[in-house]
Amino acid sequence: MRFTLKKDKSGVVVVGVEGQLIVGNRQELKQKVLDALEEGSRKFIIDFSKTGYIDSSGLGVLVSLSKKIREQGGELRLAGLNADLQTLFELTKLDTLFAITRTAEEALAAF
Amino acid sequence: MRFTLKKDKSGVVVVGVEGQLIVGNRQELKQKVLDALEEGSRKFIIDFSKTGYIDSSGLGVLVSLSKKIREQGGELRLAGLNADLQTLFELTKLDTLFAITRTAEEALAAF
Amino acid sequence: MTLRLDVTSDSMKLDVPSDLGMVGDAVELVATHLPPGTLSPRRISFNLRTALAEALGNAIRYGTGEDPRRTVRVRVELGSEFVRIHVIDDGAGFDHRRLPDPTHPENVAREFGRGLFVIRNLVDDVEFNEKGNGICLTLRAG
Amino acid sequence: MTLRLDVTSDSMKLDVPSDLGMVGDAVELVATHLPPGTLSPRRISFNLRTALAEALGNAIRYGTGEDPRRTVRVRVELGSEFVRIHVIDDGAGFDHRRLPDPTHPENVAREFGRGLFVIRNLVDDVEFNEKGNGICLTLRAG
Ligand SMILES: Nc1ncnc2c1ncn2[C@@H]1O[C@H](COP(=O)(O)OP(=O)(O)O)[C@@H](O)[C@H]1O
Ligand SMILES: Nc1ncnc2c1ncn2[C@@H]1O[C@H](COP(=O)(O)OP(=O)(O)O)[C@@H](O)[C@H]1O
Repeated sequence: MRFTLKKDKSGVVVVGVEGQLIVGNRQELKQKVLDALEEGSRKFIIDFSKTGYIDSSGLGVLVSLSKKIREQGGELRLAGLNADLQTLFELTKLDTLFAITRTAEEALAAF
Repeated sequence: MRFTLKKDKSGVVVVGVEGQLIVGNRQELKQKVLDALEEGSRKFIIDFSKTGYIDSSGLGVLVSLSKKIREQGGELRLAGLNADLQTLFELTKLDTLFAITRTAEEALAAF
Repeated sequence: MTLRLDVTSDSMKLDVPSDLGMVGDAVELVATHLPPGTLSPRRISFNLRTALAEALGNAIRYGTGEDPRRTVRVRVELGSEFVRIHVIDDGAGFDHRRLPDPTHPENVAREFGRGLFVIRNLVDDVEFNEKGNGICLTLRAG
Repeated sequence: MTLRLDVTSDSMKLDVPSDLGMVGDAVELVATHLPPGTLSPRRISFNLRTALAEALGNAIRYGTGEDPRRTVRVRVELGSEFVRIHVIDDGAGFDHRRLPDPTHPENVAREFGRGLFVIRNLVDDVEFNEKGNGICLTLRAG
């Protein structure tokens, strides 16, 4: 399990989630993203293409981050969900809350 | 793990080996075949089409049974070896010792 | 702290200290050592992992208050037609019948309250013991 | 007598009473609970099973004389690139360098003497401890 943050030349922060986003590591993700927000970043993409699974705590942290980023006038986009993760967002209706694109590249292009 | 013995109408005994033929169960196979030999059967086919693996004790029991059956003027044929089991017989050169056919039906037809 | 999974031909058993940092490793240990054949690799790697992480997270947070001296017990029954996972804590339990629907428009934007809903959607059957401190997840073969 | 496999993220451990009737179940327990990904299902179900049955059979017959009060230890190291199985008995050991070739024409029709030859052909590496009462089988990923 590992989180990678990369700032694109246009200033978009792309966060990679390797392994899982769950109750045991969500605080780490939250802190990393909030730090970047603090430092002035406003556009975020979380890329789940290397993510095995996400539990409800992980989903909760995404909801909370999205809110905090929006409060600062920024935006959070999600990308790279596999079929199972996409279904998870749909059944929790979280697909209505987030801008979800197929790949991180598409999310970048759309900003 | 289970051994099944069936006597064909032409008097050939077909022995099925389900699971594995190893140090822990080879005596059971040996006894069953020797009992049939005692009772007058002379033609035997051991069918390995449902066998997962055979260890060297299992191979040894086949060598010993083949010898005992031949001493009584009978014959033992082997059938149903998958690719891995066939390789095992080849590398131990036991393929030179036994009449091996692809299926039990072919072995029956050849008697 | 090393997690140890105790395996027999028809069961697996694991005691997890009440520490949220253990959830990932505990889930991994159970998921990677399930016998092949009953559940598809995809259902092991997604449905089972997610549901077990939820159940363990709840047992650790609510059942045992993240007190690493306390233990959450995971017991797995391995059938040829099913895998059944019991997650049992020694807490006060709760009433699983009185939970708000997290997909209700009022609740969708909430941070919490999706755990049991997610579990119910990922496994074939969910049962609780009477006290409410033990949950049993059944995944049927396939 | 129930066999219990003790599993951590990088190891498996099993004590087997010196009873030839236990070999099949012990092999099954190890083989079905290996993590997926390192060895192909085919190599697990044939090469590993056969080689482990050989090693266990020898440790029980020659190492511990089929005395069920004595125990043969199986220790498995789980690497991402290999699976390494140690089978250790508390017997006198033997000199593995002085074994006749079972494929020599004089030996082909013998009942015994194929075990270590078979092991060597099914796994990638075989090592013995100094005393000769511990064998280590390595299967590399694939
Ligand atoms: N093992 C448990 N012991 C006590 N209470 C629990 C347990 N599991 C769940 N609960 C209660 O059920 C509620 C709903 O849980 P859940 O659906 O997983 O959502 P969340 O954990 O996000 O609140 C929790 O807030 C908690 O009050
Ligand atoms: N764990 C062991 N302890 C003592 N002697 C052993 C052990 N393993 C093998 N041997 C010796 O090595 C010989 C060859 O073993 P093997 O190649 O497996 O063939 P087989 O078991 O058919 O004789 C055995 O006969 C035995 O003398």
